[in-house]
Amino acid sequence: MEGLHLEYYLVVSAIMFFAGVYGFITRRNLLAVLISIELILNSVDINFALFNRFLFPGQLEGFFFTLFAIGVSACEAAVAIAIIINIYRNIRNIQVKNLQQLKD
Amino acid sequence: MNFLSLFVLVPVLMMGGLFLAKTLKQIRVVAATGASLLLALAVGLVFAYLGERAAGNTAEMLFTAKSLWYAPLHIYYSVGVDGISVAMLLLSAIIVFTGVFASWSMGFLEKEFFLWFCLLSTGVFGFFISIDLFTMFMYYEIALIPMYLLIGVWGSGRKEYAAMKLTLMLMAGSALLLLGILGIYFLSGESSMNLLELARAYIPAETQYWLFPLVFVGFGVLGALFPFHTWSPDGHASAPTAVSMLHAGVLMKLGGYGCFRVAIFLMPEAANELAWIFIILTGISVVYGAYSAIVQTDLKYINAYSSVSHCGLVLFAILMLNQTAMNGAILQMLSHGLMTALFFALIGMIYGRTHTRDIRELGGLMKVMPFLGVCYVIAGLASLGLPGLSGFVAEMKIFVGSFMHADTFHRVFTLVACTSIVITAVYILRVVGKILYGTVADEHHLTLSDANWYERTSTIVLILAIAGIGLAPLWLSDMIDGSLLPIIQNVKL
Amino acid sequence: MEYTLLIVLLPLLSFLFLGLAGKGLKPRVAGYIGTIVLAIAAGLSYITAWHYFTTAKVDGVFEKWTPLNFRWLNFTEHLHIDLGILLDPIAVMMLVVITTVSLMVHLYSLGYMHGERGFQRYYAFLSLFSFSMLGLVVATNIFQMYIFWELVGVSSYLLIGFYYTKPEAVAASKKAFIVTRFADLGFLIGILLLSFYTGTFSFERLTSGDTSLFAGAEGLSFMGCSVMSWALALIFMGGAGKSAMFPLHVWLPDAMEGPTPVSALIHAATMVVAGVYLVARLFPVYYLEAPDVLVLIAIVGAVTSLYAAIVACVQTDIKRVLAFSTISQIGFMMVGLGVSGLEGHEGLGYMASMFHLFTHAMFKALLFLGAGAIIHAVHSNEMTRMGGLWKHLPITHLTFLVACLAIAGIPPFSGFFSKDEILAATFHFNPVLGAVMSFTAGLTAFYMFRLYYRIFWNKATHHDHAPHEAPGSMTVPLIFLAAVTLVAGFIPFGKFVTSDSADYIIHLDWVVATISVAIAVIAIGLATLFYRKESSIPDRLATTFRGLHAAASQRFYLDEVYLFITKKIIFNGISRPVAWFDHHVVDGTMNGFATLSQRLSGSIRGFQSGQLQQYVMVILLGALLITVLVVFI
Amino acid sequence: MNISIQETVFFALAAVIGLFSILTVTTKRLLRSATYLLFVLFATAGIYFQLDYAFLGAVQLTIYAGGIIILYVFSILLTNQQADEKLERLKNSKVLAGAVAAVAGAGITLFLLLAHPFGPSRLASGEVPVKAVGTALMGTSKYQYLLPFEVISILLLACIIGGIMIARKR
Repeated sequence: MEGLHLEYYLVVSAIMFFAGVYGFITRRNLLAVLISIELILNSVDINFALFNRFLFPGQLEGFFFTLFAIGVSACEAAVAIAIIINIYRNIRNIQVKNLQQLKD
Repeated sequence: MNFLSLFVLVPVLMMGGLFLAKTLKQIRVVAATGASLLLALAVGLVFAYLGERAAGNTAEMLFTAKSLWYAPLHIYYSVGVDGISVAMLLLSAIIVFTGVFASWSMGFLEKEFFLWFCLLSTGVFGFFISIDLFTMFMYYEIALIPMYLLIGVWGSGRKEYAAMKLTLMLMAGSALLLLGILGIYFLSGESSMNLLELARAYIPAETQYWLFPLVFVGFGVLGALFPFHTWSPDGHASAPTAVSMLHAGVLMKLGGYGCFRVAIFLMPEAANELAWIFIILTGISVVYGAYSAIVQTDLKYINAYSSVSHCGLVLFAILMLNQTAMNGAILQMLSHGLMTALFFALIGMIYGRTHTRDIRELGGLMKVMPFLGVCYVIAGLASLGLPGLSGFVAEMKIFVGSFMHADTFHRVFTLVACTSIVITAVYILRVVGKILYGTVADEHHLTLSDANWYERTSTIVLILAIAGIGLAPLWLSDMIDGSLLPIIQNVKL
Repeated sequence: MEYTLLIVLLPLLSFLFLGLAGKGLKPRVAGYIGTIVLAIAAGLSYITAWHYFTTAKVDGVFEKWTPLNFRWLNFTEHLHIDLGILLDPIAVMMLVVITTVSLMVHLYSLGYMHGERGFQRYYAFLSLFSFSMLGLVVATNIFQMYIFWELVGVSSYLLIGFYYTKPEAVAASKKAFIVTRFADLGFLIGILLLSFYTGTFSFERLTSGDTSLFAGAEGLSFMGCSVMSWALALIFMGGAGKSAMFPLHVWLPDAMEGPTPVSALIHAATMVVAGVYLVARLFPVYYLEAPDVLVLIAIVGAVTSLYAAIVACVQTDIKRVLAFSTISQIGFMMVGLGVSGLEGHEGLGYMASMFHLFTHAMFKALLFLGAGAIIHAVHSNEMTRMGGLWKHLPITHLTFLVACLAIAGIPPFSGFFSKDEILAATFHFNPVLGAVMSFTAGLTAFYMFRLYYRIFWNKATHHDHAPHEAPGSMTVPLIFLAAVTLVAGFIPFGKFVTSDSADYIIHLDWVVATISVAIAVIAIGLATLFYRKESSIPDRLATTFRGLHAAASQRFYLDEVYLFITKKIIFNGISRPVAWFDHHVVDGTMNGFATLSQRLSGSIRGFQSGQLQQYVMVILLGALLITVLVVFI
Repeated sequence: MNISIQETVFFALAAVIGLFSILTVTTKRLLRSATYLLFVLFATAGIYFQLDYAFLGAVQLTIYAGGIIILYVFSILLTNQQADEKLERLKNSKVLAGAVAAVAGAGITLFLLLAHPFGPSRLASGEVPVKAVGTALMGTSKYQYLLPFEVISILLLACIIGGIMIARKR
């Protein structure tokens, strides 16, 4: 356990986070975008747990934050997917670039 | 309550009256009454002014009054007139009067038309009576806005394009102008917007050098300064008759008057130094407008380009900075205002009957509508500078005055400008020959009627005014001369 | 002398009355009103002339009278346009000439224009013209002259275009106005230059011989000529335009589209000599300040005169022949002025020129009115439709013959005296010029008699109904003018009108007189040979000199040159490109600005795309930027 | 060099997370993307276990890996006619822009992370007892989370209702 510093974990989560960001920006399918968001959320969850465990081992704030975040992301995924399915039903397509009706 | 404020008040009251008016007849009565009242006021003002001067009142501005309306910037509603503004007010009143009669049978939305028309008049009259820089600017804007709607709604042809173009270009001009005005206000060191006080203040020469072009171009856009004139042909061609009349007749004069009242009066050093640039531009305007007019086929375009040429002459003369030429410039404003209004009125009447303005489709109208034909010839002769009509007086004053300039450069440009009298003759006679003489081009035109009473009223009033200036110019030119002195003295610093 | 004002004002009133109320009047009444007014004016002019010339001379010269002069428009304190009346010998002479010819024309038109549509308008225009022309000759200053000069131009325009439904008439009126307007530009610039250096418009001051007035222009020159020469040459250009001097003469032949009496009044007797009058008016200035311009005037006059005479020989339209003859005769007058001196005996040319102006006005008006009577009778302008008319139109024939003899320079008709003196002055000035002018005089005799024979003799043409003599209102003016032409030569003109207002005793130069009469007689003889009877000689000559004949009958292609300049150069070469430039470049730039700002706003609008991903991207980059800024700076 | 078992596990998890995160966002097929995400989630759970947050790991596995991914897979199958349909190719410039933004962001973040001194950071040992977690969830005093727990539950309820409302056929 000696060698495993906080930074090791943070690097992993950072990579995950920016992979999510990349996906968010470049993906054109709504579901793919949503998957990228899951990556981002996940990396943040890890960070909460990490900081709790490494820096404030006696407490549980980070732990609970992660717990709740997982719950919230579950909600988010459920609602988002519901919306996506609804859109798909209306326009038979879930490409971002085709979703212009709201704009104009 | 100052008697000058009536000029603004009457149009406002007219708007109130129009608002209440229900039937077409009531609308016409309100419009005609108001316009006649304005004309009477203007004539009264001329006599009152001459009376005051004869009684020995030598103040720069007469009938002054002021009241503060925005203290932080020292903006006053302050009014007053000198000979020049009196002349311009008279011109505006005549044209508003005749404009009302020229738009007697608009056909649709008369009430709204006259409402905007009155707002426009308010702006115009307010501009000429103001001696506060900002109030003047405000009235200027008031005069511009209705134009957009008047052209856009009641116009013909590519009216939306023309209205948009006109408004945008004039607005761009007034943006420059606003910059200039604020510059003058803040940099003169005189915390006042009053023209007379500002004229006494000293604006440093370096500041003048960049303020002068701003103000001059700002007003120049409205005065059809080359190359900012292109709104004018499209705008005039698309506007309804009365609006063309008011626009070419009065609104373009706002530009000339502003250049003169604000740019030259307040910034004499810069005017002396930078005049040459604008003399070149206006010199081009004069000749260029005339040449462009030769090949046009739409009556209104011909007249619009001729306006570019004639208004160019106004700015040209103003920049000569001597009394004779400036006097000529003011006379030219009057003269051009009257005759171009006459032209547009007549074109509107012809168009109303034949439904075309293309000179290739017209011909022999003299036989069909002799009254309009004769009036058109008179307008044409006035435009090409026939002695006895107003154009000649103004042009001769300008040419002689400009030629007296000590500088050879200016004299050479005067000669260039002189050539416009020949080109003017060419395009005027071309049109007259094509549309009035010869055989009737379209047999449907044979059954058309001549002018009716309201059309006759408006044309006759205009012709009388044109001939009046042309036959007895001395009183007018003397009235203007008296008021030019302060400006000339300022310029000759 | 205040009544002279009436001479000018009466026609104006008549014009206003007929112009405004004419429609309500019976045509005949309108005609009578115009004619009576003109008769009064003519009467007043005769009284004026009598009064003026019988008043004793002061120091041997006629005084200049200024019965009226008021300020009309100020330029500066010293420079102002006055309107007034200046009477001096030439002005008085012109008053007489104008009112006489005008009265004759008014009278004649009662018959000639009878039944024409727009009769009232016609008389209104005639009155307007008379007013302007009278105002022109009594002008006290050069600017007043310019004012009336323009008015004359407009009346001429209106009268040429009287038959406004005829396209040729409209085109001709336009051409006349524009060509003269172009010349007037020169006049105006000349005035500007002149007044700039002298500070005055007044004829009295300009012609006073006071050279200090011109001190300002001393030593200034432009392109090798002094400024004063330029000014005066430009003023002459104005005169050349009105007087149809080569190459500004192109409008005059076309102006014949107007009614014939108008041609007689305006384009033969009065308006076209305005240029001569202008030069005569400013003669002392020309002589003292710019003698080189006088030479120019003489040369232009000679060239014009010769050119017009040649062209006149081959025209077939009788009015055109007369028009070219007018141009030629005015050339004579110009030459007379050009070769003249100022003082005493030197002033022969001036005197002769004025004399010729006077006599020419009479006999040329007579010719035109005669031509009018002929056209009235045969309803055509073409010589080919005439011939053998002498027995149908006896009065016209006789009066026409008188006029022809006068213009050919056969004594004792008036033309002989005046033309002979011009020739004498020219020979005195330069023999070559004199020879040219003598030759021209010969040509004149030739083409006039060609005209005469082809109208009245030659082969008779068949007419549907026999031509008959004109009514009394038309023949009376003819007889009157013929009488004047017969006796005018014996007027001791040198007593009245001379360059220095002092007496000039005319004594004929017998050598010159003999030669010129001989030439005239030979020319007439030739014309008789060619045209008295039907003959093949003219045709043969025409074929022999085919090129020359064709060129002359096409007026040496000058009209084509003008057409080229106006159509190709001004219209297509300048105006169209300018309009194109305006539409595409200037307007295009403005529209370009509009498009540009539209594009710009379009691209700014792109940032607000509503695309979440793009927003995120930008937010991310922004956050990174801020981080970098906070951390590293 | 002595590599403990802990380290070995960590590096294995790190490798899985890094590799599959990137594959998730770069693969062309949507279904594969979801599968890679599943692997990443499993690895994350592994990290939680390593941190001795066994409960968290369990939750991660059940909710995320078990629930959400299933949801994704279903919706992918529902919305795509062919589940393995390739994703539309993007313009290179956009991909490049995204990549640059991501790499730059990652670079800066990593730089900051590594440059920042976190102080004495040792991985504390000892399992967090589920009983402690339970009490903390059920209490209302300081460091106890009943209120957030209830809020989350209401949120979940709202989501369920909302999801049904939105997705139901009209």
